[in-house]
Amino acid sequence: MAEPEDFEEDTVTVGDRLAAEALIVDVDGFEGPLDILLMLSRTQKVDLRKISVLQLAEQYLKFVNQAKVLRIELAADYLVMAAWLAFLKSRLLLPPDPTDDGPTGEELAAHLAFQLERLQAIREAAARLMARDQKGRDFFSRGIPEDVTRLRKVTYSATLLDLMQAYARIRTHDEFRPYAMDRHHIFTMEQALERMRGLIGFAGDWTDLASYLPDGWTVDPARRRSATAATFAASLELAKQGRIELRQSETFAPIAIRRKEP
Amino acid sequence: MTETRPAEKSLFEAPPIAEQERMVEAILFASADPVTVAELEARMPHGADPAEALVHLRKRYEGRGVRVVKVGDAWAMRTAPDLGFLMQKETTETRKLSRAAIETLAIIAYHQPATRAEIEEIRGVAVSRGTVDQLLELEWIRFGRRRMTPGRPVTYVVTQSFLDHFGLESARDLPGLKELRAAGLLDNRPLPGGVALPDDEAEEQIGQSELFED
Amino acid sequence: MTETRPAEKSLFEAPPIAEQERMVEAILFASADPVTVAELEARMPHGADPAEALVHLRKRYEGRGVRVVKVGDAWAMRTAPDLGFLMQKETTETRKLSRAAIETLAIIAYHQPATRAEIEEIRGVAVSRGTVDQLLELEWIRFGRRRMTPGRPVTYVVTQSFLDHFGLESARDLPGLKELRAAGLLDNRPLPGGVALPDDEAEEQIGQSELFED
Repeated sequence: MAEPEDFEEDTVTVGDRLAAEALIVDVDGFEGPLDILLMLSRTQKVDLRKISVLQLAEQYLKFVNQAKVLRIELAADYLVMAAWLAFLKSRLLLPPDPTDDGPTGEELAAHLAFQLERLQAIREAAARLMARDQKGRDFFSRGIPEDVTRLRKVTYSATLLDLMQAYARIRTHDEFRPYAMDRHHIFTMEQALERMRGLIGFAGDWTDLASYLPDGWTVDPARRRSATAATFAASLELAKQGRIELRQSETFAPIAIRRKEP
Repeated sequence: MTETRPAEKSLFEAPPIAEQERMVEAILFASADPVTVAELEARMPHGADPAEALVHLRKRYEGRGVRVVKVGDAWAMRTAPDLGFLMQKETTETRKLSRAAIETLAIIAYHQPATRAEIEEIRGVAVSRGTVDQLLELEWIRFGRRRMTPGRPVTYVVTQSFLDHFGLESARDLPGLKELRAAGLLDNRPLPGGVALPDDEAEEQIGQSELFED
Repeated sequence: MTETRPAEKSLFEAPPIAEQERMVEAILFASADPVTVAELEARMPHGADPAEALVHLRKRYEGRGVRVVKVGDAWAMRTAPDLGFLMQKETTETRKLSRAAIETLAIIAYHQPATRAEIEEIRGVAVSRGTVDQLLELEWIRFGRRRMTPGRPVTYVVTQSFLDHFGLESARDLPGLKELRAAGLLDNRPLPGGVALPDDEAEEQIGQSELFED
């Protein structure tokens, strides 16, 4: 953002300040930074094509600074615009760097002026459009359509919105399915516990824990990982309960379990 | 005071009869119900004589495709009875498509070519025969190529009539989920961790899945 | 056999143009929505020339309380706008459009086909939820062809209902369109030094010239 000396009060007339304060109070009523810039540009009272972008940048930076003083939270895009305008200002004020092949300050300024002019023009066009005679207000269609009722043919209608909403309804419903579908590849500790409780009765001797993985869970890597983790957790639980003993000869060696005689 | 009189008077002076005739014409055309002379008088400028305007208007429409007719003690405009045969289109009754039908249609439009099994998988319920028949009869869907998978199932695609009805140039112009959401046509419900749908991946090769991921 | 020939022939002989004019009058009169020439042709007897009948009919209704107006490639009868003051009873309360919706509509109309990104670029703010929704629901805009640029974004164009509502014969008749074009304000001018999108520019030109073709 620009340096504080840009905002010295003595360069500001009372009228400017009042205008800026009114702007800030109204900030919710504006539709983004471009809207504010267009509004500020009107205070220059010149044709938009002759607007001083440098002056406009200063007006905007002043506005943002005053919002800060008044502790008004500005949305991020207002601050992004402020940063960009500060950059533009430096480009306009400093002599061009011959090694920089980026756009010149003048080019950037011309583009901003174009954007403002374009927004202003579309607003005027919108106003002219809405000022036209409108159906149902200035002119009217037939009050009794479908006048003659002789043949009756049923047609079915549906609008594009119906179609899209129907699709969205099904698909969003679908998006929640993976929650349930994912269980498909997850072997829970409860399942593992239940399975091992039934099997440890036969584990009189040391047996590799891996042999306790359920059928169908040993090939697919994701499933094997889940089943191994669950079975291991279940074996810890059973060891804690004093029902089995665990043994591992060295780090990363297979884990073996054995029924603990009561 | 006296000076303003003439101006006031002219303000309330009835418009020329030709103008009154235009007014009656416009009112009768736009009204949903027949209009009485008293009602016309109430709506027209002060001093107007709708009864006389009606006489002129009625004469003007003699022998035309439209007539000015008396209905009880009110007036209305109606198409000439001898042209009733042209009015078939005005007598069609439109009904809303059932939810099952619109969902089936939406799935076909977004996933075409789609088999019945695919429709059922996406909707999560069986598709009744009547639903597909209705869409075929409406000429919104037609049979596509058979799928080269076991059983060689029939596929469905949407038709030109479908595109015409829904004002689309191609089914590919239908917005995807992301775009529906961006356009606010869809509740912004959070995706569960952005889990990729396996269906979507499979479609990548055949259908219009670029509509969903971009 | 030979005796029936003349009867058969007369069956397929088009009715006199005055009669065709009556038919067109009756059909347009009965319908609240605009009717295309193709539709008129389909409904009228074989060999009829609705386009010519329309020329006569339009002339006949000049200056009347009801007018024959062109809406895109269709025709409709509408009351004369200067008589709107008589119609308070018929006036339909139109939903007040937000400023955002009005501007979005104008951008789509003047720039069509327009993408969401273009609307946002011109307005300088995101298109809020519900704005496009509302315009779609009013059937004033519809989806156009997807733009052939990265991401293949959906485009929006205005509809026949839009033209009908604002009494426009075509999108070319939008107020001030020529001036805007001449001033270069409909050009898609990228930010200097920003990423140039040559495809986008080419597309833009096609889109705008389309407005001036048909």
